[in-house]
Amino acid sequence: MHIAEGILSPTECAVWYAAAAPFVIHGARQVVRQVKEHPENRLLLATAGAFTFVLSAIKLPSVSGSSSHPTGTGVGAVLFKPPVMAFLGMIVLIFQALLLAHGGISTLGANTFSMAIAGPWVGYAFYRLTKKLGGPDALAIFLCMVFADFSTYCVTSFQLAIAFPDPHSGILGAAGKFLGIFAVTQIPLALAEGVLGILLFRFLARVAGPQLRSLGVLSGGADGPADASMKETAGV
Amino acid sequence: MTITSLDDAAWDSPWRRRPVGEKVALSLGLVATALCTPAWPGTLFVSVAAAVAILAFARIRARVLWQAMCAPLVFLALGGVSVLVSVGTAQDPTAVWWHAGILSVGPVSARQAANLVAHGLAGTLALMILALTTPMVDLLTWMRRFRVPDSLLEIANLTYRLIFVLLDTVATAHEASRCRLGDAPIGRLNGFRRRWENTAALMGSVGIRAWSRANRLNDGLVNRGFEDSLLTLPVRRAGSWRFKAVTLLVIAGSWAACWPVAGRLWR
Amino acid sequence: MLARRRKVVEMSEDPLLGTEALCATHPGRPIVLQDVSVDMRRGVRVAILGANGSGKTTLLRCLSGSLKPVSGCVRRLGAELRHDRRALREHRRAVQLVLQDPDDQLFSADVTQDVSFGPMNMGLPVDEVRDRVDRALTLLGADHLAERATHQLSYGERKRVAVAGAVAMMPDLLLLDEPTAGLDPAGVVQMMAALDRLREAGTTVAMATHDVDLALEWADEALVVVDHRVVQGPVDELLADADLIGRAHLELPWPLALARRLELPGRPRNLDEVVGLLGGRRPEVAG
Amino acid sequence: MLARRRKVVEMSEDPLLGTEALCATHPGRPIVLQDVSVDMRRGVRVAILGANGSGKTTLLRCLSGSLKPVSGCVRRLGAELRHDRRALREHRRAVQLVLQDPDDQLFSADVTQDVSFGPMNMGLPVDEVRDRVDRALTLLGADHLAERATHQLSYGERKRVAVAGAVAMMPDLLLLDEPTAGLDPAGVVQMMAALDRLREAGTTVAMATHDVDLALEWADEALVVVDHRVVQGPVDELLADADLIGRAHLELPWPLALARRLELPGRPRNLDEVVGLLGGRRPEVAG
Ligand SMILES: Nc1ncnc2c1ncn2[C@@H]1O[C@H](COP(=O)(O)OP(=O)(O)OP(=O)(O)O)[C@@H](O)[C@H]1O
Ligand SMILES: Nc1ncnc2c1ncn2[C@@H]1O[C@H](COP(=O)(O)OP(=O)(O)OP(=O)(O)O)[C@@H](O)[C@H]1O
Ligand SMILES: [Mg+2]
Ligand SMILES: [Mg+2]
Repeated sequence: MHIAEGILSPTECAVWYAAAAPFVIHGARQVVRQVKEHPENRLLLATAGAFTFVLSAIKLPSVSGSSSHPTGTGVGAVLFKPPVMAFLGMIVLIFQALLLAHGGISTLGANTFSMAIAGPWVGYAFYRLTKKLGGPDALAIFLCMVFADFSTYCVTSFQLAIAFPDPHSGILGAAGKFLGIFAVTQIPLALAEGVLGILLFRFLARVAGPQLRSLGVLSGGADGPADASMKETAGV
Repeated sequence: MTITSLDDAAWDSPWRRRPVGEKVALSLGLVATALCTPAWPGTLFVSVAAAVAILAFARIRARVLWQAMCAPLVFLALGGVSVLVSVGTAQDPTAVWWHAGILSVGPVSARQAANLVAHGLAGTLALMILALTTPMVDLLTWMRRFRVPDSLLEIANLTYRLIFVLLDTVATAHEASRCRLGDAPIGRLNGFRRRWENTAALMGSVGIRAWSRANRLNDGLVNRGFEDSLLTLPVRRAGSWRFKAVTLLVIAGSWAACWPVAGRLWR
Repeated sequence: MLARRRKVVEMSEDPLLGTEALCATHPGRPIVLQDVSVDMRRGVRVAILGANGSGKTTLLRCLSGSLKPVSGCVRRLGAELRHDRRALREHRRAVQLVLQDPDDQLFSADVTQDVSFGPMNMGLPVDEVRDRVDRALTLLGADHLAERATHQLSYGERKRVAVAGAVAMMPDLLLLDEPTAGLDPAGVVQMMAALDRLREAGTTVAMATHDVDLALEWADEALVVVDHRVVQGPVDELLADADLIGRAHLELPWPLALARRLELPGRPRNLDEVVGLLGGRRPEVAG
Repeated sequence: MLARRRKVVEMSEDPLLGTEALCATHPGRPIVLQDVSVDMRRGVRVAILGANGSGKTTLLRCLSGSLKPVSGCVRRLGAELRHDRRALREHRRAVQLVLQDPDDQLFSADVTQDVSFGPMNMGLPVDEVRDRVDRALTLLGADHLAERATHQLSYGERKRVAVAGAVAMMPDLLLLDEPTAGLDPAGVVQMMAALDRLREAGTTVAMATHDVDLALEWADEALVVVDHRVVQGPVDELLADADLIGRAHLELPWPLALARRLELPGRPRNLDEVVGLLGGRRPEVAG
């Protein structure tokens, strides 16, 4: 769910850019550092970005026949940690704006904030929390995906509500409207992505178990920083 | 629209060889005009200017533009409807045109909805000037001059190239899966459960292939002398004063023309 | 009109799969195949030849039902293929396509699981699936691989497993996109032997290839894709047609080239036939 | 001992590149190449042959410096290659490797930019780079592609651009991994013509290939990778060795197979030589 070009007022655009900037700059710093230490990480990060983009070419199965696409911010958060995702997410959003006409440049700040910052951070928080409480991997991943999508959807609805408050019931009423309208597609999508996440990680655990363990995604392995483990997997 | 049709149009467009800065100025200048001027008549001027630039000067086929606009139009329609219908009890029931229960449509919400659609349409059209004439990579190369760290631009550049490689992989893997009934397994609810598993397997295997592809591309680049930056030849482009002048004229004109009609310059 | 009629009559004999005035392309591209009418009959080995980018893969994708033609149609056993889910499911049980790169179609961690992917989707009982997997692997001469992890296989082994995955669905017609590309010469011989076994087991095989020598030796008929159209005919006849192979970016296979240079009568297809033609004069040579 | 000595003396004549007792493998795998000593001399066309997974690509990667041997070494112009950044940079100016899959080395969105990558890394002035890019594309017969988007190219075109990227670095030695795989027959002829032009321009070329007919026709020498070792020798001699080609999963190229069957004297390498050998008897045949 991307806010289209042009519909936020200049002030709001500026505010959301300002809100997103620290996260993106932080992420970009980390990326620059990682790449300086390991030039080959460039390729892996680019692949992650491309993969996130390309996910929108994969249709999710549905009973009804309507089509929806996974957003994949949850997967990214687990595999690459939220700061890196803030940067990668913004790149992907620029690509989506210019290659698919989804979203826009003036609304890039707002979209980055909801999709590349709020989503990954909230999803990742749920993931860590579940793991800390001793929950199973599958649950952690399910909650991560669901809440990454869910928070994105809520933040977007509020961003729109602030821009277009209801004449009678104000911002809260408008938020209710947007939440209601988008719920039709976004809640099933969030749940679907949660399920898909479990299946995906189960598949990966069978096919690429050791790599995932070294990334610290599956239990029973070292919980190293993303860059170190990326190097390890690069050698496999 | 396929996932690459905007990009294909951009590569084939006659404006491809124009300096990126000129196209960015025109496109983002119009976006800013659409954002800041009063919806009436600012967005109309912007929409017309953008459409003329795209269809008449950059010679993009109308079909491509229409396909590109489909997704944003759906969003604008949804957004427009949700803004148009307001909820809650109005203080003054005569001030609304229509109401049913807590839902109502009145002049305020109608103006808001019209604003949303007009701004959105004009903004998206203006952005499409850039999207339909400038391949992403040109833009990224151009951004070097703003002292964006090279490694970030290089990641973006590689992302662009890998998107196409991965799209191919996704398409073929998807097809291979369909050939073996991966999308239509037999079982309850059209094999609902297996379909989900098959989708996960597809995503997973594409992910793993993407990973190994990244490693192989890295090897390939190291072979060619890659150490720490991905330097390539700068592209030569000839600027045009006429283009710059027209850009300035169009933007300033749209802005100025708002004064007599709307009585103000800001939205 | 008359020619068309004759075609229909001929097809009704045993047209396992065919196309009728098929036009096909990819989204946003100019036309790739135009007005293509070909047919594949039971038991007839077909080689699909043509330049890079001429549309061999596109034709195979239309035939397998995964690409919907712009106009015209694909016919299986005389009946037009519709592109709805039910019809496609039926079609795919009968016609299987194996793509060029085995990595595109190996989805599972181990070989048995992967070969079982199709039969499981067909909703067969587990015992039947197990049986089919075994038979498919045996036919391809790959039973020793059953327990191995997919990512540990060599390229040639992955290729055989990919074919086994299609064979396990027991199709009437197996379409292969460059099944020998990237294989070492011994691997090519093995793959061709496997295809022969398959044929004996009742599966008709068609393949796209760039190897004209192989096509001449193996195939009965050729489909040559050239200038958006497809020419169908006996493989030795088409491959001896200098004009056609020039336009299709092919080369003369060596037995035909040799026969032409030596002005031998007939169209030898392989080493044995060349030797046969030259045979009378062997003692002289040895002398 | 004596044989070894002779080898060293021979190498000192003009050993462009060679290995000495090289052992190589990939992390976590058993040994791939063991005790390999080969050399490539200026102007000598070398074909590298062997089964799938035998280690052809591994050998090429060692030679290009991108894989560090476990023991033994690579020697360029007699000097041992060290694997530090400076030495490798030097090495890569002289020796360029082109991988099999062009998508593994094309990273840039447009062709000119991509071909310019190597020369730019060498720190050449922009005009010189532009010049080299033009010349490389011309040599490969790909100048019409200069302005195109990489991802819009066909497979054959991408392959040529990948080779151009290496040629633009003007190496002394160009190593190619299966440069003709996946190309249509006319594309193969073009690629070989481009390699001939390169050779005339002074670049020595070596390539790994599965096509024994092509190797016999094109190469002067062959390196056959078999059982972790590499046998070096004249291509017609090695490819006529039934024991060796059996162990290496190769097949007899057709001119040699025909010569053997007809018990012709000598080892013809291509159609012309076969015709030449059979030539005396042509009138008879025509009669
Ligand atoms: N997914 C696709 N999207 C757009 N165009 C495509 C796609 N696949 C193929 N094409 C185009 O369709 C044409 C035919 O391609 P196709 O793959 O059928 O050729 P081919 O004969 O199989 O070539 P090759 O011998 O290289 O495998 C080419 O011009 C190609 O660029
Ligand atoms: N990156 C890698 N990691 C681990 N093992 C590898 C890697 N690359 C190759 N191998 C293994 O090394 C061996 C030699 O592989 P190599 O690619 O050199 O063979 P090849 O002769 O080029 O085969 P082909 O003809 O199929 O290209 C194989 O057993 C292969 O499985
Ligand atoms: Mg093909
Ligand atoms: Mg190899």
